[in-house]
Amino acid sequence: MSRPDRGPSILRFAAPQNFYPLAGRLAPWFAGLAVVLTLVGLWLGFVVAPTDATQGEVYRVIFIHVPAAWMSMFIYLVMAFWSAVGLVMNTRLSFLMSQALAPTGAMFCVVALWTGALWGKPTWGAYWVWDARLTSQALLLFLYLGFIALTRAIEDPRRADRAGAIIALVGAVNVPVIYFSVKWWNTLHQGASVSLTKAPSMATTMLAGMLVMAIASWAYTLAVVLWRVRPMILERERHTEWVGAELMREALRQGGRA
Amino acid sequence: MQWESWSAFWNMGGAAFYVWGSYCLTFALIALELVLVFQRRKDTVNRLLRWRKAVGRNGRGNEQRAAAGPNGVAIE
Amino acid sequence: MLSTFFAVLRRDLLLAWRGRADVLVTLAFFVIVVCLFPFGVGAEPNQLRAIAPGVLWVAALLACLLSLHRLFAQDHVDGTLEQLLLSSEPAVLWVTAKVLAFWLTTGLPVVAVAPVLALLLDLEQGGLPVLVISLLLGTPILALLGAVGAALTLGLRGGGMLLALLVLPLFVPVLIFGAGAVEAELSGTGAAAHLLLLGGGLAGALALAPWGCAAALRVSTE
Amino acid sequence: MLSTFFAVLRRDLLLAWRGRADVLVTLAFFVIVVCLFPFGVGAEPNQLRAIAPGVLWVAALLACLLSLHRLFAQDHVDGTLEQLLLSSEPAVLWVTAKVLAFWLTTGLPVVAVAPVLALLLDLEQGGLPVLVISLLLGTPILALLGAVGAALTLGLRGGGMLLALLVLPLFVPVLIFGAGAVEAELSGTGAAAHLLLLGGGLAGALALAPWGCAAALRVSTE
Amino acid sequence: MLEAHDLACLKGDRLLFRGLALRLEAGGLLRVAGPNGVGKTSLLRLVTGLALAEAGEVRWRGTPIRRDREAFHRELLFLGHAPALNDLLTPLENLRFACAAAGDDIDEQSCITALARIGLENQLDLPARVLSQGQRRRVGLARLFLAGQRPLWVLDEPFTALDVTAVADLAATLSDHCEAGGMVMLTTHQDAPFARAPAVLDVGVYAC
Amino acid sequence: MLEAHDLACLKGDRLLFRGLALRLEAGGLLRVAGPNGVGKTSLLRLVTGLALAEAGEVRWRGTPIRRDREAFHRELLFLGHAPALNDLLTPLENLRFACAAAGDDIDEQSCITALARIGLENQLDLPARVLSQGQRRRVGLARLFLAGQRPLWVLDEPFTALDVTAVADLAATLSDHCEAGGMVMLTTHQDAPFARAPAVLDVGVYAC
Ligand code: HEM
Ligand SMILES: Nc1ncnc2c1ncn2[C@@H]1O[C@H](COP(=O)(O)OP(=O)(O)OP(=O)(O)O)[C@@H](O)[C@H]1O
Ligand SMILES: Nc1ncnc2c1ncn2[C@@H]1O[C@H](COP(=O)(O)OP(=O)(O)OP(=O)(O)O)[C@@H](O)[C@H]1O
Ligand SMILES: [Mg+2]
Ligand SMILES: [Mg+2]
Repeated sequence: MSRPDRGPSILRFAAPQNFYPLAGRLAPWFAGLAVVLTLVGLWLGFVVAPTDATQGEVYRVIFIHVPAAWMSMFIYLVMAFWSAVGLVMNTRLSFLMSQALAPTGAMFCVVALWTGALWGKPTWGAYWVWDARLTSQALLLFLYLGFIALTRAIEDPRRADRAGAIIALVGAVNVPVIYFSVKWWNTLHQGASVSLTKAPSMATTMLAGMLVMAIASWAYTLAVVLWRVRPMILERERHTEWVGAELMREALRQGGRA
Repeated sequence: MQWESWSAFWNMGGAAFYVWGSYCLTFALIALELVLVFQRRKDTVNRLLRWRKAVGRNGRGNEQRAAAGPNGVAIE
Repeated sequence: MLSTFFAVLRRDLLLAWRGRADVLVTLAFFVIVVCLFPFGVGAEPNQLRAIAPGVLWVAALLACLLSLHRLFAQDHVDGTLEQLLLSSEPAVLWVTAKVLAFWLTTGLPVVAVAPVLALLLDLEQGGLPVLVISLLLGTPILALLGAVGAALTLGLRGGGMLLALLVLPLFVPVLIFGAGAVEAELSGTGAAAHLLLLGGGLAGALALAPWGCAAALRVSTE
Repeated sequence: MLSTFFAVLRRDLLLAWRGRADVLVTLAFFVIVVCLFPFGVGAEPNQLRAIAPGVLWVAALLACLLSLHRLFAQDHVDGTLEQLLLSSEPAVLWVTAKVLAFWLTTGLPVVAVAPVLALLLDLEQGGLPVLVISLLLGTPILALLGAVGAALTLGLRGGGMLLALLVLPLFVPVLIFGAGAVEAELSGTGAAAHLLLLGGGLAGALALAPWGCAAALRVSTE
Repeated sequence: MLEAHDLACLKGDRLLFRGLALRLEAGGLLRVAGPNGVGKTSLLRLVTGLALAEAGEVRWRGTPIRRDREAFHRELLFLGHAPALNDLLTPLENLRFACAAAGDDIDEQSCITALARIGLENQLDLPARVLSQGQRRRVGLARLFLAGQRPLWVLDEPFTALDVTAVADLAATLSDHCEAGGMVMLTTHQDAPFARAPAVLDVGVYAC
Repeated sequence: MLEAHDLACLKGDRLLFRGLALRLEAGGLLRVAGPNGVGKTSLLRLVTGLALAEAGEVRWRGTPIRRDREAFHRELLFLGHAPALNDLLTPLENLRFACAAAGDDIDEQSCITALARIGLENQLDLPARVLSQGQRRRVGLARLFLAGQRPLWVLDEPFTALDVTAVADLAATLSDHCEAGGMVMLTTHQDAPFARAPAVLDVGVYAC
């Protein structure tokens, strides 16, 4: 280790060379958790949960739709949080975390939109209506895409970090504004003609399935983000000795396999 | 148990397209994301290994290149 | 302290005057986009009247969006921005001056012609004052938020379009309240609430955006 | 003879690939403009459906218009254009190659996503094929005519906006026939006449625009 | 006054130089030398605070420049590759704005004198767009005549595009500034007739 | 071979020069001299046919260049102030395209050799955007090594931003080209070690 490990126990992991192995060790556990919970959730959703009285079987989309929608919003908040931490404390790792989160957030956003659209066709008769919640979800996707496009378009990593952090924060300030404005806009024009028809008196099994799936997607996010951030750390820290050692180990592993 | 048979299960009460369309796309996207993540890892490691070989052990340039200068033009 | 502010403001206004063509053409763009609609949508008066506030607001937004890249691009290329960042005065000052000059030369003219175009689209006359006020409150927000985006995308390839992608989601609330104000007025609900919200947004943007923009500029030239 | 053509075509496609962001973001712009409309106009499905063909066509036109400045600007600034004009090959050749590459990287993607957006605006499904065909015929005309405008405004201050002003009047007929084709199809009149006219326009533009563009380039760099 | 320790500069994959140290005292004239692409421009941008060093630190009067940016920039004059001219403005307007933007309050007459001194008396009211390469550079350089109170001048290839007499004049101006206790740090590939031979910092020595 | 009579150049309302005549025979090396802003760049643009003279005419092998543009441009290589580099492309791609665009059919290997000869073998696959000033110029100049069959080279300030060794190399290359029966017309404010002293055309003499 080139740098001495300083500081209290938790902050120690803010140093990339400590975080890197930790991430490597944690990720498989989260991935395993995600698989198990997904299986449980699907079992609850498809086997235990009863057919919905009004919607029939279509409602089973809910077991991914709602967790995906929740995750997509939650991930943006986390992203903005790490960006703020990065800007204030000037820790490179935080920027990396927010950049590693973005693609997954965008992915969940697409999933929520897609499943919502597929769900909308049989229930509302159209794949898309300009409802407040749908619209703000679409705008959230644009916020993600803007963040990703901006950080990709900038070559200099330090500039990319900071520029991305700024736009993530600006976006975060705007998320509630967007949400409420869209909501108001829609109710002004539409009245109640379109609203999310909540499954009446959601059965506890349904709720349980949804919650299990939500935790599963949370675990999945952690796993995939940790996996994604690891090569990013290597890339950034490539001039340090510990990355050199890590790469040698990696080369040996590859050589051994070949 | 809700389902009379497998075919009833796959049919999803007539909503097969919507339900399975949702789940298929979701899992396809997740699979794609995982593939991309691991591919990126492999690419990065290979690229960095190549880079290290080119630049020298510590990322600091080996003696020969340092002496030759950045353009390979010897500096007197 | 304020001398930098006024130096930048004076210069940018002078530049706008020298490059009058630019300012006129932003306006012309606004006019043309509005006039395209009848061609695309068909000239049925009722339909046109119904979509008039929306079309006007969308066109104003696009006109603002498309001149945004001008805000810092030239100064970036010719090295002026570098010099401004090396100034011993705080960057927020001259950033604000630049945004103000930008709004005076693009936002204000758009606000000024909007009523004429509204008449072309046969908007009811009662809506005109609200249209103007909503534009007066809304276009500065667009300029302020857009400045942050312009600063972030400075010198990037695909910059202009990337800028559009970044700021459009931020512009949507402004558009909603702006167009909404006019429609609310026409439908008899009254536009006060919308206008108040726009005013609040403007105050917020004024307080925050210059700082964000200054930070973004420093990041972008680093 | 054709080696210059292919060299330029290959390079421009390579550049587009290197700057993928550019191409994607043009598309994103198209998408965003279409999505803005409901915010401005209101989300009432019937109204949206009625203006859908017009909005889509106007958005395609704007997306094309706004990427036009990319066509020669970079090459002009860095001196490549000068070198191309000093080439011993006729300029029409490489001008055509540049316009073709431009259309492949901006027009074609727009045509490709248009049907999806049409669904968002709830356009009736019968209109989709006509929409796509009209865009396939129309966007190359926009690119060809736009290239002449881009060449004329090269390096002028206020270029981008001046360009808009110059070419929009030329684009209007394309818009009318393009959006008209879809509306005619939906209203049951049949779109054949409109599409034929667009095809004729395309043939004419193909035959004339490259020459005009080459001449304009020579004038602009003099 | 100006010192840097152990500077390293990373560009993309390439570590341009590392362990670079420099020291510039009042009256010093430092020429940053080295072949093309060795990192001279990059070094100047680190020293002025326009870019962030990968390692090491730049100090001005003992304080790291990041710590007290404004104080440092009040005493610095940097002229980079790009001459910071707006094409629509005349040389006079450009110069006045450049001074005002930097925070100097200079009246019009002084600007006119400075431009005349650098040989642009006939181009005072042409738009900068039509100037020749050498004339464009001169407009930028005219600021040197108005920046006597700024001790540290950092110049990137100031002699580019200048004709022989202008090179001699500029060299004399720089020598005078050092004579008066100022500091100059510059890069150039051309020889110029300085009053005293400048100290040379060869970036190539620190190249990786 | 190349001759011009009675050339006049008008910029805005200023007549830069008039009555300018020049003549360049095979093997000739002509240096266009004069102070900044006298009209050297403007003259080169007239000679290459990129701009139109106010009066007078340029002839190549006896024919006015406007008359048979393509034949003239087949034998001409012009490198202006701007190095004609696209920032996204690598030096290699830029060079190959420059050759193809000019109508020369050059294979990749020759381009690599030319770039290596000019000192860019380590920069072959960097985007041109990140190159240093001197490296950018070098990419443009690499075309000289691939344009042996074009007799007339017109170069505007080719030595700008180049380091000392590169200046010497370039001067040698130009001398060789003349030796082999080519023609070179260039502007520069710097002295360069040509094998034979170039003929000098002082534009200042014809200035108005
Ligand atoms: C493209 C279309 C759709 C999008 C973008 C979308 C988006 C969202 C979002 C963002 C949420 C989380 C909001 C929150 O918890 O406050 C959500 C929740 C939900 N959505 Fe959707 N949705 C769509 C279509 C649908 C459809 C068609 C239905 C059913 C008819 C539906 C039913 C639900 C339900 C039941 C919830 C859970 C509500 C709650 O927990 O409060 N969604 N959706
Ligand atoms: N992303 C990158 N990857 C590899 N090398 C890079 C990258 N960015 C810049 N470089 C190299 O960094 C160097 C930048 O040098 P700089 O502009 O400081 O040179 P310089 O000493 O000023 O040269 P000149 O005399 O030509 O002006 C160049 O050699 C360039 O090739
Ligand atoms: N519109 C105009 N009105 C007046 N003078 C003009 C106009 N346009 C250009 N000029 C003058 O014409 C000259 C252009 O000269 P040119 O660029 O050919 O000079 P040069 O000899 O190449 O100089 P350098 O050595 O600086 O490159 C400049 O002196 C410029 O001031
Ligand atoms: Mg340099
Ligand atoms: Mg010149």
